[in-house]
Amino acid sequence: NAAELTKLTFVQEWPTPDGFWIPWILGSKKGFYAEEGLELEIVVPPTVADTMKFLGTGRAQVAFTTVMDVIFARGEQAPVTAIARYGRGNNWGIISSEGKPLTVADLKGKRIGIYNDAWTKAQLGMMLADAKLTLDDVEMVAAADDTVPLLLQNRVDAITGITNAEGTEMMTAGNQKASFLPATEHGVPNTPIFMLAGNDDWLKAHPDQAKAFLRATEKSIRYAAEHPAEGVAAFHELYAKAFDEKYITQQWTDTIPLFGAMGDDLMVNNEADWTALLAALTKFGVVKEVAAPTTYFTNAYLAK
Amino acid sequence: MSDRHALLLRLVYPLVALILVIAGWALAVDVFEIPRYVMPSPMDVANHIADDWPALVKGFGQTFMEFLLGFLAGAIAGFVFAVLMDASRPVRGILYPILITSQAIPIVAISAALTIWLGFGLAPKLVIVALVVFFPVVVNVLDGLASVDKDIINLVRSMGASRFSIFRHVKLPATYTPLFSALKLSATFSVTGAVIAEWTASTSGGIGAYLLQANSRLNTAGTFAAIVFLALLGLVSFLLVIAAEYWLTPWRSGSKARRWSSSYWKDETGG
Amino acid sequence: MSDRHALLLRLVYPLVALILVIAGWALAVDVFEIPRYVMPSPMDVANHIADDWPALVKGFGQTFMEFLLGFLAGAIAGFVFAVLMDASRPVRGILYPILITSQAIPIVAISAALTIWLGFGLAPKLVIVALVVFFPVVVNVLDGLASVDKDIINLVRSMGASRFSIFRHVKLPATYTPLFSALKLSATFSVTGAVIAEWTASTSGGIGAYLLQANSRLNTAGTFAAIVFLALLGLVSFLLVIAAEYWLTPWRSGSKARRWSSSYWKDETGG
Amino acid sequence: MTAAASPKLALHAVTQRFGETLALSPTDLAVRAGEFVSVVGPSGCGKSTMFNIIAGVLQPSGGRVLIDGRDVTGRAGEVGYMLQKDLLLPWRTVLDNIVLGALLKGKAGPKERAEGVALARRYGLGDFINHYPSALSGGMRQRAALMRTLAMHRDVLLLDEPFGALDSQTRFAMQQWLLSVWEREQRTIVFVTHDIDEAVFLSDRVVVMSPRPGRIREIIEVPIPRPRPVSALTSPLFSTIKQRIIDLIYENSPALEPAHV
Amino acid sequence: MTAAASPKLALHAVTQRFGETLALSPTDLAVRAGEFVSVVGPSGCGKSTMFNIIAGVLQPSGGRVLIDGRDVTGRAGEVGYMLQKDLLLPWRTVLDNIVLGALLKGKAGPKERAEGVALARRYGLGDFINHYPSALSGGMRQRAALMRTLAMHRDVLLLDEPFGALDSQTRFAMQQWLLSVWEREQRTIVFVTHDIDEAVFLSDRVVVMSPRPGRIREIIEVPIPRPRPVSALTSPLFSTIKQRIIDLIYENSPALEPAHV
Ligand SMILES: Nc1ncnc2c1ncn2[C@@H]1O[C@H](COP(=O)(O)OP(=O)(O)OP(=O)(O)O)[C@@H](O)[C@H]1O
Ligand SMILES: Nc1ncnc2c1ncn2[C@@H]1O[C@H](COP(=O)(O)OP(=O)(O)OP(=O)(O)O)[C@@H](O)[C@H]1O
Ligand SMILES: [Mg+2]
Ligand SMILES: [Mg+2]
Repeated sequence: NAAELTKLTFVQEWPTPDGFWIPWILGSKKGFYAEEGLELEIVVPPTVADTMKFLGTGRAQVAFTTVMDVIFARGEQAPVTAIARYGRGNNWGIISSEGKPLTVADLKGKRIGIYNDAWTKAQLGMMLADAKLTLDDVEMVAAADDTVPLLLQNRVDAITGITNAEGTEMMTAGNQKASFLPATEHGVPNTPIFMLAGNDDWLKAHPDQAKAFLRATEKSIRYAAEHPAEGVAAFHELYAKAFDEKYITQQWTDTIPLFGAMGDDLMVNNEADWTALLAALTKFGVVKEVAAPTTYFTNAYLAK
Repeated sequence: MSDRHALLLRLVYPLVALILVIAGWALAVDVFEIPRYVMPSPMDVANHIADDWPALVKGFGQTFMEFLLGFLAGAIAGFVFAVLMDASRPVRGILYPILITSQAIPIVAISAALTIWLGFGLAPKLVIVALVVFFPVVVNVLDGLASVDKDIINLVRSMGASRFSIFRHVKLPATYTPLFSALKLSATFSVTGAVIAEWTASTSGGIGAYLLQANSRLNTAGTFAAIVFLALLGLVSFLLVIAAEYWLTPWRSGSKARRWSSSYWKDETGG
Repeated sequence: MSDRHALLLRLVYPLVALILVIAGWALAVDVFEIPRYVMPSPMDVANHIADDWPALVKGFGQTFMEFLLGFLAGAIAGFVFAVLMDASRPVRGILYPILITSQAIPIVAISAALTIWLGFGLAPKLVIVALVVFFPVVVNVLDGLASVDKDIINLVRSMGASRFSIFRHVKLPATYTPLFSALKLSATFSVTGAVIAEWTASTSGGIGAYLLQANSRLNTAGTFAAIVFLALLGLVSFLLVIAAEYWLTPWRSGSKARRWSSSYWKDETGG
Repeated sequence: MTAAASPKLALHAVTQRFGETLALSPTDLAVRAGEFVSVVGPSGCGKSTMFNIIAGVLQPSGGRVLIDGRDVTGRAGEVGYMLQKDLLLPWRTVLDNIVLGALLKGKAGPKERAEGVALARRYGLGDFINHYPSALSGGMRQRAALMRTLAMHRDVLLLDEPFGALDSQTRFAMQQWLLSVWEREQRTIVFVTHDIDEAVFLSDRVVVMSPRPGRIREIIEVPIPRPRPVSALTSPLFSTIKQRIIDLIYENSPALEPAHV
Repeated sequence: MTAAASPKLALHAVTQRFGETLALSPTDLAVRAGEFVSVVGPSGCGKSTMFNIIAGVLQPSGGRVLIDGRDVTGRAGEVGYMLQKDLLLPWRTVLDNIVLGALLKGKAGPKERAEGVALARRYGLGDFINHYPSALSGGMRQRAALMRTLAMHRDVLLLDEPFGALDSQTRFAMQQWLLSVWEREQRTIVFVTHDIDEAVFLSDRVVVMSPRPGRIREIIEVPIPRPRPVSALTSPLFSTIKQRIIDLIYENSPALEPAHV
């Protein structure tokens, strides 16, 4: 009956597998997608920006991505829309070594390891503004793959990142509980970072598949949150020992709380979040012009 | 005796090289107290390889196939291109600058476009590996074609040879030597091409994907295990090119045609 | 007359190439209705370049400097290495397999470690660019050193030349031709090396960093503007190598010593 | 012109211009079947140009080339042609090089190969048919090149300085061998050389050419009886003929200053 | 041994073994100052080996080499040495190639260069001093190589088949030129060649060697008065000497079969 399954290409947010992916990996294994008549083809993009290219051109029907990528893609007229959120709030911020907490004002003149993605400079700018600083007041070191070793080797004073990736890594590789300076406490709206998005043409043509995809995904998230060990095992089965088992386990453990209470609104996008984010982006000149908040997302494919 | 000795030396040197590299590596990790997340010790890597043997071997097979098909495609395409460019001065004059500047464009910058056009399958990966081999092959084969002695061409023309026959018997074989030197130079390097190709948009896991995954989250033992397999792959590909050269250009390695080749004359009269 | 004509053709072909590439690109975007976020039209890119001219030019300068210093360092290191390897059979036997397999290791895999050791300054970038040039230079210079006619060595020995003098006057100049063919092959390619180096961990913005940033915002016009500048950089580096070859090996491009060179004999007696 | 009424090879007013320069002014020549004719003359007098025209590789500016009375002007493949460089294909065995004429036409079957083998055996390369040319000495290579020319089965052979690159001793042996081949195979040979000894020793007639513009200056008969022993090289008749040719060549040429070599 | 009591160059029982083979059996030779001696003999008879020993590039297995009575065995830089290949450095101008001996010692100053220029002018390369060797014809290159040998200021010149690669006419001009140089510069020349005509035409004495093991078979005087005109080449005395040498070389050698060329 595998032949009857509809294949969906699901493109990920960046080139390397992450613990975040455990829900759809486990869900595929448990047959949650097959129950909905779907089969997921999980594809990784060459760079973070290519996710939206694949989605926009219809090479992929659905994507795991970030809110900023959706906004930039829409700015370039790519036909993509956010169809669900992944996580509840913003756990991005500045990470420094254990025992060396920093305030925003401390950052002046410091060297900070960053990534060259859409999101980092936007939020860093907002945070620095909180202490009347600008991006020119810090020295940014952009790394291609990982900033954590730079911090562990004291090559930088701080790095940007999220608690359940860089934070986790500080723990597993550096054996330390990193000091974390949350962005949300310094002028950055507390809105979700990660999104599930769909290709507009496909959404219009196959609303049922979209709904089925989200139903299966929601079921997967709930199941994976309840059975973390099973999730980690499924991840390992797929990606062998290219990963550090300790890290993935820790990452998924760190990720589960970010979904908050597993209520009915687990994946529902909320207009207020988008309005706040777009307002901040406009204020800091990250994007030139924005459309109405509701044009970026839809909850039409989520179960009511 | 002296031949045996030479062969032995040929095997001894790479072995010594291997031992030196491993010893130097172990020593460096030890003496400079390099942390594990920067560089693992040889033992760490050996353990990781033993642990994850099936996945690594499967990845090796996958990457090897990508390398092989892409390498062949690139070599053939480069060869055909060079022949076409050789046939016409304007074509050569126009394509040459394009080829040269194209080398400065990082493959990663165009890999998304490639995937969008060619899908997530093998095709874009082969194209990327092929691109690595393409340029040196074109340059060297062009050189080879241009260096054919005009007198030989005149001679075979005087024997009534057609244009095609001249190409087949004189020009074509003259390209083999430069062709193989291009292939040798790019053999190991196109393994890197295969790795980059796997980063392009991979659904399936070769060694390149393995490396990226391990590297992304500081699994340095995994990263170095992948590097070891890539080095092995590089060596294998280099040896494959050497072997192909040995078989396809017998006149360069021996003084006599090989017994089973079509051009070997077997004496039926038993002279 | 014919010389002028040839020079004109030399300039005409690249121009035609440029026009063809731009026309083909514009046509492709138009006919296949490629969306802007996958590939911009030439006009979009031209507009972007005009808009962001100062940043691009600054980036170009930065990347060009990295390329130039790294390229020189790699060429010199490769040259010295080859000379050392040529001097001793065991050294050659041991280093050769290491060099070959090292080519299969993707630079990205070691770039992070390089940054940790060498910091964020110019050093790791130069090392990465240098690594790209190193291998072809070693291989070709070794070839050149090995191909020196034994009779010439005997002759200069019979003239009472010292070992150093033989190296300086006979062996060294014999490496120039293969050296430059290696440099030509790797000139444009090492621009890619500079880009990868900038991606690894950079504080200052070269064109590679520019490309990455533009790419991350789905700003394809910016990405392609960076690619245009990289292609330009590739062309410039290739032409630089050609020019260096012209100046350093005058015997290959002309039949007479240049008037201002030290080996030119100026006739004071006015014969 | 001492040729018979129906010459094997005839040139009628063959002319060649390269732009402004007249490389070969209208030239007539007739060669009898089975004759051995040498062509000598200073560098640039048009010897190779004449050969290229006869071989059909070069279309003359004017005039006609006849073989057995047929007009073959500008037609390749009618004569056997061999140059100073042996031009063996390094990627082919000696046997394949010998049967190259057939190979080029795609019809080098067992019959042609067997014939090539027989040729190689007869003329002392029997042990080398499966070797590549790189394994051969200069003399052996030159012989293989001549066999390639013989295996084309053309009545007329044009040999352009075939032994120019050989040292004197090898050259001497090759001359002996060429004479034996010529006698056995009954071919017509036209032979270019810079070596006057060689020209006189080998030929029935020696064509002396002079340059600017290239033309035939005189044709000299060599009435030394065959077979010619080594001692013929030092006979008075030989010396007389040689002196005559040297005079013809150096007579009008400017005094040989080293600077113009 | 017709040499004077105090020879310029003397070999005493010089011997060379390569492993099992005796390349040169104990050899004695004495050459007078200002003499022109040629060495002929089949390939492999040890001519180049002998030269390498005299030039000090090869240490003999036994025996001594004396120049003006001084023992110079195994010492390089005592004689001028020139081979068949011109071996000019392509990356040096003709002038630099001529003064190479000084260049190699790091003392090619204006004086040495001016002298090189004078040499080039005197012998017909004055217009080419700033050219690279690739711009020169074969004959000109050979002359430049000889000037390089002359500029070393050695009394004894060893020339190993210097004209072997030239065509007959160029060769003839080069021989004339070499004789004029020799007469003017008063050097002692030992000259290897395969061409018997050349050996006889140039030399005061001809050393005939034979192989397996390499040794001197006979030394023949050439009493033809100098200067020798071209016509000397066809004189009866010339023919007699030539015939004698040919006999010596071919006498004991097996009949020249083509297969063994
Ligand atoms: N393709 C060509 N284009 C222009 N000039 C040519 C060409 N081929 C030959 N020539 C000229 O024609 C003249 C005769 O040349 P050719 O090669 O026939 O002389 P040759 O007698 O064979 O000389 P050599 O003894 O040096 O081989 C020369 O002046 C040469 O420069
Ligand atoms: N380096 C060497 N090792 C071993 N054998 C050698 C070496 N050099 C020369 N021979 C041998 O010594 C003998 C004499 O060689 P040599 O080169 O002196 O001969 P030649 O008279 O100069 O010959 P040709 O006329 O071919 O130049 C030959 O049999 C040769 O094979
Ligand atoms: Mg000619
Ligand atoms: Mg010799």
